[in-house]
Amino acid sequence: MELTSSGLKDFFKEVVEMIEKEKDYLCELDRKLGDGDHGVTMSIGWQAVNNKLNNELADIEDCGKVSITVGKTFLNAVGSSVGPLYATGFMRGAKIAKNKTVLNERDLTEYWVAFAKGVKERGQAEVGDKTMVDTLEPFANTLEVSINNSQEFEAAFSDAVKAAEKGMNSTKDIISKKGRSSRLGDRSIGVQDPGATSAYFILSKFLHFIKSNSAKTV
Amino acid sequence: MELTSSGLKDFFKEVVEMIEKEKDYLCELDRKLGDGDHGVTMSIGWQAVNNKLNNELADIEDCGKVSITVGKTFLNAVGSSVGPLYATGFMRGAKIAKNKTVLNERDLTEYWVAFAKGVKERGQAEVGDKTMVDTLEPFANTLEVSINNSQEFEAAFSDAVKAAEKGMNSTKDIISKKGRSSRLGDRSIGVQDPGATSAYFILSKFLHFIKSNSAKTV
Amino acid sequence: MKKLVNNPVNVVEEMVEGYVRAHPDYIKQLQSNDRALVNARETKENKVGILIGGGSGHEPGFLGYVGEGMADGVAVGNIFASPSPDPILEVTKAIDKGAGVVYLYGNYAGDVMNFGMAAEMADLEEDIKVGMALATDDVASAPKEEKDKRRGIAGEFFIYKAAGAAADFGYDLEEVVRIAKKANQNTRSMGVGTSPCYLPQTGEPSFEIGDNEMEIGLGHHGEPGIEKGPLETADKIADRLVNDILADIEITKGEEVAVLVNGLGSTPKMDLYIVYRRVEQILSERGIKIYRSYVGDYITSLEMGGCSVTLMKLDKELTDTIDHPVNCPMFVQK
Amino acid sequence: MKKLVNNPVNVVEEMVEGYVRAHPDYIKQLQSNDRALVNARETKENKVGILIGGGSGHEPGFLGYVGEGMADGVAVGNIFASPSPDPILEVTKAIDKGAGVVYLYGNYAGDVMNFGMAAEMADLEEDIKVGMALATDDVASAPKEEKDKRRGIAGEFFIYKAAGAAADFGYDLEEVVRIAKKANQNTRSMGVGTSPCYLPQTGEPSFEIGDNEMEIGLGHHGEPGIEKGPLETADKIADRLVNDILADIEITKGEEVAVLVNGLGSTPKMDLYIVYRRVEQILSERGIKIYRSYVGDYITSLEMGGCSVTLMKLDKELTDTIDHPVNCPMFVQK
Ligand SMILES: Nc1ncnc2c1ncn2[C@@H]1O[C@H](COP(=O)(O)OP(=O)(O)O)[C@@H](O)[C@H]1O
Ligand SMILES: Nc1ncnc2c1ncn2[C@@H]1O[C@H](COP(=O)(O)OP(=O)(O)O)[C@@H](O)[C@H]1O
Ligand SMILES: [Mg+2]
Ligand SMILES: [Mg+2]
Ligand SMILES: [Mg+2]
Ligand SMILES: [Mg+2]
Repeated sequence: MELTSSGLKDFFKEVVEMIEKEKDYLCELDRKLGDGDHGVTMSIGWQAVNNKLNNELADIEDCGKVSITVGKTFLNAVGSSVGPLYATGFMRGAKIAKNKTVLNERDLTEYWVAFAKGVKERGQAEVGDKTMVDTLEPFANTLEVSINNSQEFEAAFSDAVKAAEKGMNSTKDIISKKGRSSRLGDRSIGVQDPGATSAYFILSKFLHFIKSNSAKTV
Repeated sequence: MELTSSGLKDFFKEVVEMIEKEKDYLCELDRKLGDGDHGVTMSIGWQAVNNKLNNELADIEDCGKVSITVGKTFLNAVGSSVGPLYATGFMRGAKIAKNKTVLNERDLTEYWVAFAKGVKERGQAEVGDKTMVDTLEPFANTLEVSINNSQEFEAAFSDAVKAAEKGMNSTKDIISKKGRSSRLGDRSIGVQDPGATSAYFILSKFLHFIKSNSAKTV
Repeated sequence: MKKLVNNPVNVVEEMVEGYVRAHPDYIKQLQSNDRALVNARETKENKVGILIGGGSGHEPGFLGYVGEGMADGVAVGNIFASPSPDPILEVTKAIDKGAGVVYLYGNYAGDVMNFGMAAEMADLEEDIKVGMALATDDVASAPKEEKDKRRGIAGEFFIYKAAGAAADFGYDLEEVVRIAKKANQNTRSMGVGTSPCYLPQTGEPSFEIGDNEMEIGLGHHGEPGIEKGPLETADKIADRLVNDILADIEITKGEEVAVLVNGLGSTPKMDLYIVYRRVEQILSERGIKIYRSYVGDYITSLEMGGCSVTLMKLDKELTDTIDHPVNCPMFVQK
Repeated sequence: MKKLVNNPVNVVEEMVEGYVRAHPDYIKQLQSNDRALVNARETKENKVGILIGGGSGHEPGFLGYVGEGMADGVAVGNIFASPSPDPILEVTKAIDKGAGVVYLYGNYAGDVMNFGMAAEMADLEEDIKVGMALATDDVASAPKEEKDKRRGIAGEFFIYKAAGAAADFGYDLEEVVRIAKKANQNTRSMGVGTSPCYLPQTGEPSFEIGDNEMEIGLGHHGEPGIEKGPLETADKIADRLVNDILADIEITKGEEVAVLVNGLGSTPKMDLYIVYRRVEQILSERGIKIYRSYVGDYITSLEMGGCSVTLMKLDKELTDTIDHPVNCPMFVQK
């Protein structure tokens, strides 16, 4: 499979919609661990992205340009913790997608691995710190391994999303070590990390997208 | 009957107790018409009076001195609207009681009439303005008339308290013209005036006191 | 109701004690009466003394406004209750420097009686000349024809500012009273309440209000206003308040005003500036110039929710008083 | 939750607009980014620029502290969210007068990343030297051994004050950073929360708390604290806060401190002064001298209930910064 720039933009639009739906749930998780705004922040950021997609980006065909604009727009609209984290992810992805109007399976693998590594580097968090890295690192590791084993992108991405889900779930049972919730100590146990959750939602949205939009993915 | 200075002080102590009991009710009335503090104000004032009664006034036998101290103490402790009003009442009463260790029926009549007139003069309110004057003026008028007719103080005072009660009840149905509640217009209808109520309580407490303490009233 | 207090009966005493200890360079308590506070630096000889006062629970009103450029002393009442004549008289004696003392307070039955009694005593017993100016800025509290029945709310701040400056300029008692009264004549306020405050001693709400309601024109002790209405947006509220004010006092294109958007206690500054934004738009549309703006908690009602808007129409004389620097514990203007 | 707002999505934009219009002599918005505000009067040539910032909802923090003697500019974030690098960079460019810019902010993951990215961009793209000092004053947020993990709360005010004065004294970038860091090293805060605030967009409480509970050591975004406990008297709360602070930093008999009793939003000044009263008693008992006290809403969390106590241990250098006059829209000191 391949993903055109318009496919990439459609995916981002589906993220926009998904975030609106999950907004309250993400806020609820953050209320228990942080300052209760993760859903609001994601919504502000993705609404800004939506605006760009419908305007400046409407005719842009360079997947790199699309991805870097998504990252920067998200960052400028939200700041906060997740702004630099997700923005760095999309900007690292953009390096892979630079000057490409179509992303092939290899590009997409590299894109998402770079995305995950970018977030980790920006936040300096490790697996087990109860952050989105708990979702993203196992996801990226599995994606690389599965691709090397099976060569089939959709199946490999599906494995990776399963690993992401496991990672996300694991945040329930650990004590937070990064971000606002790290001050909670034991009181953070039992609640799933909001960032780990939103990261999982984005990845699983991508899986769903490539499965159901084979028409758009060349 | 006659009232000794220690009888007068006992009466004031019963007012102290009564106010503690009625405090919440008086606040509730004031919440509907004013700023909700009438019971609190009365309590602060009468607690200060109580303190004087148990200390400085413990050995004072001059009913005038007792009454003026009650008025001044009440005023200094509360300020507010009812401070000057009730204080003026007790200070005018004190003029009648000056240098007397015992108050006879004539003194008592004059005392309470001066009390009512003092309040009215201080507040410049008329009957029908929805204030304590609605209680006090009919009370004083009836007391004077009944005394002149029957000569029997307790019966006359009983008539007067009935008139006071009627006056108090009348405040329910009128629009307020004085004090905070005067800004309410029509919205003041239906609620009994807190000051009219506390004034009635004091007068009816005095009636009850002279009825049940004939031992102390010489 | 959750308060950070000890015994609710002692809130005023303990607040005053904390206040005096927090700002010993600014304020001192008179030995004669612990509800009588005066500027820690002596009032200048021959300056007219400015005395303010009223109930507690309106902080920074009123004790927060004692200092250079504003009041010389304050008489502190119980919660939402006028001080008694005693502390008023003690402050009067302490701050009179031969030029007399001006009492500034809001038009409430209790304050009128207590300040009136104190003024009589100052005259008769102490031979001190006393002048008075009452704040009657709340347009919601009585019709236009009966301005002298109106209560004073946040506009008192401008009256303190005007009189405080006039006294500092060295004007005599009559002049200070004239300027204070002019400030009052030129000042109009109106407020909305969204949530009540709770009297410390009763724990009861000062008024009842539905989840989606606001009280239009409420008084700052929780006295009900003109009407209850559905909770509106900040813009609609600002429209209502400013329009009611401008229907009451003529301010024409090109004239200047000072603006105060006052929080009642628990309304965030964020909300106040959002209200201010619309106030400024309306005045701009009408060509009314804003000379200076004050946005914040100037005269509050414990933790009440809501705000008021105040406009003071300026002429040269009042503008000078607005510009005059102030140095009080709770309000400083350079 | 009742707010005086229009569309909740626009609260920050509308607040900033109102703020800039209310105080045009003090503050202006940069054309390049409407979340970038700077002092209306140009920063002096060769003065180190002071840049503050953080999420909105903490007013007067942070935009209220731009002015003479404090910050030269502020980057304004969304509610309780760090500003992005863009407005930080724009302010940096506007206030750099050749001597570099110092960033002052609280130790939050988001702020660390965004200010960090902006600093890199200022260095690489604009060739502007940037120094940083983070507030880590909240003793409740991490053990003593890990002070650099602690978050910044109301103590940021003292850090602004110290750095703002140092820059005004003409010190260079390294000196300003040194003094800001020393201020932070000498500053400890701890707070209690009694009622939550409500995010405008969600309408949800920032934390849950029972009718008779308080949250000890909560953060000023509603982050839970050390423990929930029964609501205590003001004296007991002050005891807890001051004792935890004094267990964390040694302040011996005869040493001097600056004190800040900070309200979180809806706590009346009355309550704050009652808390202050006890703070003063404890310090007096220990022979610690209070050099100057600040009591009021300095860094808030919308309409959150509760307060914090901050002590800054003083030496000659820090005392001079405390004395330095300030003239900001929301804070003036003569
Ligand atoms: N250093 C970090 N590295 C990775 N993720 C982080 C880090 N700090 C915070 N996060 C993520 O950010 C999420 C919180 O995001 P959000 O609520 O939007 O921001 P804020 O904490 O500024 O309110 C956390 O749930 C966590 O997953
Ligand atoms: N001018 C007046 N003359 C007589 N009574 C008055 C006057 N003004 C107020 N009152 C009485 O005072 C009562 C209110 O007292 P209180 O609540 O203690 O004082 P405040 O109004 O200062 O809070 C009213 O119910 C009314 O009876
Ligand atoms: Mg958050
Ligand atoms: Mg009352
Ligand atoms: Mg009252
Ligand atoms: Mg946040």
